[in-house]
Amino acid sequence: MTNTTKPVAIREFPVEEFPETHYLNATKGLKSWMLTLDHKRIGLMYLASVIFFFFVGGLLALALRLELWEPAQNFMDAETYNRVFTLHGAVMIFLFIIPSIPAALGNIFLPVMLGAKDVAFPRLNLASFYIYLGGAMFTLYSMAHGGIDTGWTFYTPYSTNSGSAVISMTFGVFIMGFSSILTGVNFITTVHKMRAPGQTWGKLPLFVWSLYATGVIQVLATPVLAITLLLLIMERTLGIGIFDPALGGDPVLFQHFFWFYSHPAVYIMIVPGFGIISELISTFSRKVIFGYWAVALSSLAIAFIGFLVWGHHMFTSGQSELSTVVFSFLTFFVGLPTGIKIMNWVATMYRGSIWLATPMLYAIEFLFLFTIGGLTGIMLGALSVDIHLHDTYYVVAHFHYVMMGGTVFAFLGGLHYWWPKFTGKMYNETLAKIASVILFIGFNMTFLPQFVMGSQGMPRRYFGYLEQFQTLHQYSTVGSWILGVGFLLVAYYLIVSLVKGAKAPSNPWGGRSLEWMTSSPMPAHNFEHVPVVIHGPYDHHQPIAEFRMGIDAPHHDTTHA
Amino acid sequence: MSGHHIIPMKFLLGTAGALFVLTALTVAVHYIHIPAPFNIIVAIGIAVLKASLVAMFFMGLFWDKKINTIALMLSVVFFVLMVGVTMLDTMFRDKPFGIYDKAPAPPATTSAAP
Amino acid sequence: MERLKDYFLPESASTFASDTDGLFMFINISGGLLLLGITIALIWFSWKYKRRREDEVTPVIRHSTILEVTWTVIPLVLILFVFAWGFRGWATMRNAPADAYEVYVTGLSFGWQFTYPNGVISGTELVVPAGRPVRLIMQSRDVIHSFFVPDFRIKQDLMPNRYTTAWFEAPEPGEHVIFCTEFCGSGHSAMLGKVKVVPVAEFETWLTAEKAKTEGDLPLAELGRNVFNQQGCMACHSVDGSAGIGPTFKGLAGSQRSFTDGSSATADDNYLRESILRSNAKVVAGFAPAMPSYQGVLSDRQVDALIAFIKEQQ
Amino acid sequence: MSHTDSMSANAHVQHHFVDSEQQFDSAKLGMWLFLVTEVLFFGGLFVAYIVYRAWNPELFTLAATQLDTVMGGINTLVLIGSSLTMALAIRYAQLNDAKKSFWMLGATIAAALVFMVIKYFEYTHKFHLGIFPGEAYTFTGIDHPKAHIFFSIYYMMTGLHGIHVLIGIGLIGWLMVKTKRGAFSAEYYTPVEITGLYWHLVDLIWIFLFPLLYLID
Ligand code: HEA
Ligand code: HEA
Ligand code: HEC
Ligand code: CUA
Ligand SMILES: [Cu+2]
Repeated sequence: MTNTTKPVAIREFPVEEFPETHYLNATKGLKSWMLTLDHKRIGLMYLASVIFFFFVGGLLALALRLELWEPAQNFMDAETYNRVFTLHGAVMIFLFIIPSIPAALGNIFLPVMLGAKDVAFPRLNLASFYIYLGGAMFTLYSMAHGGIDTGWTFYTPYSTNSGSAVISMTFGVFIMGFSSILTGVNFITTVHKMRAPGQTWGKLPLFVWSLYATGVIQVLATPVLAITLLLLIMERTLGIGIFDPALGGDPVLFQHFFWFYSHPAVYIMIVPGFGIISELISTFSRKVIFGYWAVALSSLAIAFIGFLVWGHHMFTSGQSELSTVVFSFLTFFVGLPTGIKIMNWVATMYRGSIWLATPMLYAIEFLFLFTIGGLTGIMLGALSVDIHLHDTYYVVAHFHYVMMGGTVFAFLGGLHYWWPKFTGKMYNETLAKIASVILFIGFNMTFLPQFVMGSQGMPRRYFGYLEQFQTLHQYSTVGSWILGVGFLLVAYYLIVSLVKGAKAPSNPWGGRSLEWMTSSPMPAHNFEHVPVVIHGPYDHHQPIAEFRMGIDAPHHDTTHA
Repeated sequence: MSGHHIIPMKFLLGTAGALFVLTALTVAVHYIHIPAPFNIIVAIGIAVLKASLVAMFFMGLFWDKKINTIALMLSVVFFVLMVGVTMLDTMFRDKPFGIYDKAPAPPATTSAAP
Repeated sequence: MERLKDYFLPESASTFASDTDGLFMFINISGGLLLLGITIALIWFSWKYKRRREDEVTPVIRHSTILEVTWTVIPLVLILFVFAWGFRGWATMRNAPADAYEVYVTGLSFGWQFTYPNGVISGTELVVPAGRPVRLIMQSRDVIHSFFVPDFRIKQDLMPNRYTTAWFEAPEPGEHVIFCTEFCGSGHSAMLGKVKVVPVAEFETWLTAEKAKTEGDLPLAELGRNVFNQQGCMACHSVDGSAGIGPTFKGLAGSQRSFTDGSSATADDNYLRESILRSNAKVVAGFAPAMPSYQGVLSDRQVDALIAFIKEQQ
Repeated sequence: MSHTDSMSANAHVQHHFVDSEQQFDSAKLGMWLFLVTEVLFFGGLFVAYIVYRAWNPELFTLAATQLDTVMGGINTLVLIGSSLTMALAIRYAQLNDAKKSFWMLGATIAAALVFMVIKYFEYTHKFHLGIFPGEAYTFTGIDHPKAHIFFSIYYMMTGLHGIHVLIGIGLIGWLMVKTKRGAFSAEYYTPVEITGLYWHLVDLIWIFLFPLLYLID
């Protein structure tokens, strides 16, 4: 059932006129999927994988929370607990959140938004998917073979001594790094070289801008992770002594290597989310985005500054005092471009025509949650305070607010926004709204208490804890159940929509970027004819027909190509 | 078309010749034993020169689209940042800030283990 | 406001705690105001500009330099202020007064050891004089640990290859928990300790008394009891039959032990010796291999003393 | 050398590109981006190198005496020569001279093999002395507690570089096969061009490795 197909004042493709074949049924059979070069199918396979791993990571999180119901041992022992939180962190970071928006939603929509038929290197794109799967296999293998208990940060010398499956895990992550790099290379090239006629830099949708900035980070930072993990593997197998103090090495150097990647990586996680939010806010306010260039370029600014602040994870590590000060100082500057984005989004809503459909609900929840997450990041950047808060649940709460409240909520927003486009089906709007609210409540219930616990001194990665924290832990655990219910509901109505959802129109939300100008689901080559772009992607004041130049008027095409 | 520039023979041979000469030079300089910081500076200076020759003429950046040069420069810039910022730590570990003028005790020498 | 602060933060028991707390509250409040502003705007706009008709048109407002500058400069001022404040507080933490009393701290998986200038060693319990700055010179014996006393707002990692330092001054007597906050293995969350702040006079007496305990020709079992307390064995082993992180010592000697690898052995002297020196050679069933190795830490006499002490616990 | 009519449907143009120009430019940019990742990948090792050298300058001077400057120097010249032949291979491909292009590729591989053989002798000589990476290090000729770290870094850097050379040999071999089959022409020589870029980068890295490892005094 659907009630979103309201009568809209703008002209669009009638559903009945959609071509019979589209990218989902253009070719059939398992092989046509396994060997596909179509960016949409690859994106879809990525989407299925990341959602699968999100559920794996989520189940591990539920197990964690259950164990923390009581201060002492509950149903798993310390060693299991340590393996569970490590896997939770590693699965969520490397298997879920890093590929989530770029490789899944980005893959499906980036070429469409540019008016291209595909990404620049479709084969690399497919390769990147299989490399990702290969890396995931190693991760699962290490799960089965003893697990790994180092935390997702793999700090030496613990990781060089610990008897767990460190090598297979880090090797898996090493491999996945290449998949991330290939995605980045592909996207940057695509944005540079594959834009449709008229699609100038100033008319790129902000989602594309954000994927571009993300690509830059992926290309510049991920190789360093690769070499770090390679050195770690060598440290374990050969004892090369660069990081292991027992052999004359320096463990703090490892931390530099690791965070040189992993701090910029947090912007690989969030910047694509920013891109989605820009799309949502403009479309559902039916209003041109406020400060287009500010929003577009601040992504690049974040990408750049983000490379200079990694040492804020190491304030207590024994790094030199000089670098501690420099890192703290620079850390705050990431807040400026981020703040600019937030303010521009809010300003976009001013005097808009706001439709609180599910994606917009997620966008608003995102703004609230991410601002909390970001401001607590500022708290952690402040030297004297971070000395107290470092490695406590305050940090845990901070990063769940930015990653779960930020990226995951943006991801959900994007998923709902584009769902009609790539599946061709509508979902149940009422259930979707209910689920969104449940998730919002559950999320805050899970992680707000963690701020308090952390400030009170509850350290992270603790299997057992002092009795005084029990109440707050229990709130948090109950919250995680609410989250679980919320996600089950989401899974339910999305599956229902696939099975018997109403046919989606081409442009259910009144968007202006190119993906809304083609049929739902898109044709195998995205557009029947090469589009010609004359207006910006947020020019809601221009007649919709002018956004369809070249697309539904076949006589237009080749002359412009 | 810039991407399809055919590099003239004289550039290729000239570049190779220059590279051979510079290699010989850097080895020669090694045997002269220039004092401490300058030997590294000279060695790296020559290496950078050689690298630029390769990038410009063998790899054709001299004639190519600017974006490719920008990409290469970007990698160099970020590499330098990585080195520079890491060394803010590794080179200054034992130099605490004495801002409150309470001289910190010298690093302990005896082991804590009994 | 005070109530809020008391709820959020643990007792402030060191001289610099209140400065950290001040900054913490400042960021909370200014951040809270920002968040409030944004939230109000979000809700207000969503309500006020809710779409009422399908063909609504919106004004074209593309940018405003004044606004962009405003919301860059205000945060800029804020962050500079916050940086400066955080820096000041941290600089105090980094610079111990010259007359500070020095204690060596050793972290080991999974326990703490505090060595005093006169050679006294105290396991898990750091006893310090009130009202006097104490400087900790810290080192780890194996992996990285981190010394965290929430009540003091201090935290510092312990490295295996070099010394790191921290200092604090606790004005009032009292007891404060020590956490290990760098993940170090299965016993990480059990790696607890205690700071006991006592009046100066009491501290002096304690120090001399401890010194006496390790000297002279104490009977073996009695020396064993002292070592048991000082080395922190009691953090994991009880003598009353209750299981802790490790098995109890009560009735241990002479009993039949079974191990995680399925084998078993009688707890004779050799077994006890091995368990102490190379504790993870045989791991008792039902327990994690969480015990640190005391090889090179305890003298032969101390090990003998411990064995004698364990044998007494029947 | 402007390209032919942009709408001519050349066989090698993949369906999603408008013309071969776009395809060529994309391939090249893609390759450059990949080279960026290579620079940072090796960059990590260079960081380790620089940090340890700054900590233990005396060690690096001592240890470098164990490296054979002559062999290293010859290898440098060999690689530069191979870069030249690679560039020539591209040039001949652009000039539609498949035969010469083929031989130039062959020469490049030959040089790469010479490089690897020399490396092999360098390595075996060191193994013979007991200079192994990491804990296996047993050499006693260098009186420094961290000598093994220098050689770990040495082996990591030259080893990874060597792997890149091997990969390059594979790629160029594949190009030779394709050239023989007449796959490349002035119209389409993208694979030769981008493999060339890769090969030059391998050379570039060696240009830095050589003075940093062999020429320390
Ligand atoms: C998506 C991921 C993500 C994002 C976006 C961020 C964003 C930020 N993070 Fe976070 N962070 C993590 C993921 C992320 N982080 C993770 C995973 C860890 C822990 C890793 C581990 O140890 O396991 C961590 C840990 C972490 C630490 C280390 C804590 C510790 O271990 O002691 C610090 C310290 O400075 C920090 C700071 C910041 C800052 C300043 C930002 C900034 O980018 C935030 C910017 C946003 C805002 C500031 C809000 C919006 C702005 C305004 C409304 C304008 C007004 C602003 C001002 C007045 C400043 N983070
Ligand atoms: C993208 C990143 C991401 C996400 C989304 C999450 C999501 C969650 N995390 Fe995660 N977390 C991390 C990244 C993330 N985490 C990282 C990096 C660490 C640090 C690890 C380390 O220290 O090394 C960490 C650590 C961490 C800890 C600290 C552990 C410790 O220090 O001891 C805790 C504790 O509460 C926690 C809880 C949760 C919870 C409750 C969720 C919830 O939001 C999860 C919600 C999801 C679900 C509830 C799944 C729904 C699925 C179902 C209901 C399945 C039903 C299916 C069937 C029945 C078939 N996480
Ligand atoms: C951090 C916790 C911890 C500390 C500190 C510790 N132990 Fe243990 N100990 C354990 C654990 C856990 C076991 C069981 C696993 C094993 O056998 O290794 C154990 C086992 C033993 C055993 C074998 C017991 C049996 O049931 O067979 C002996 C004997 C022992 N410890 C002695 C000591 C002595 C003596 C000290 C102090 C000098 C000490 N332990 C300190 C955790 C600890
Ligand atoms: Cu010691 Cu954690
Ligand atoms: Cu960070």
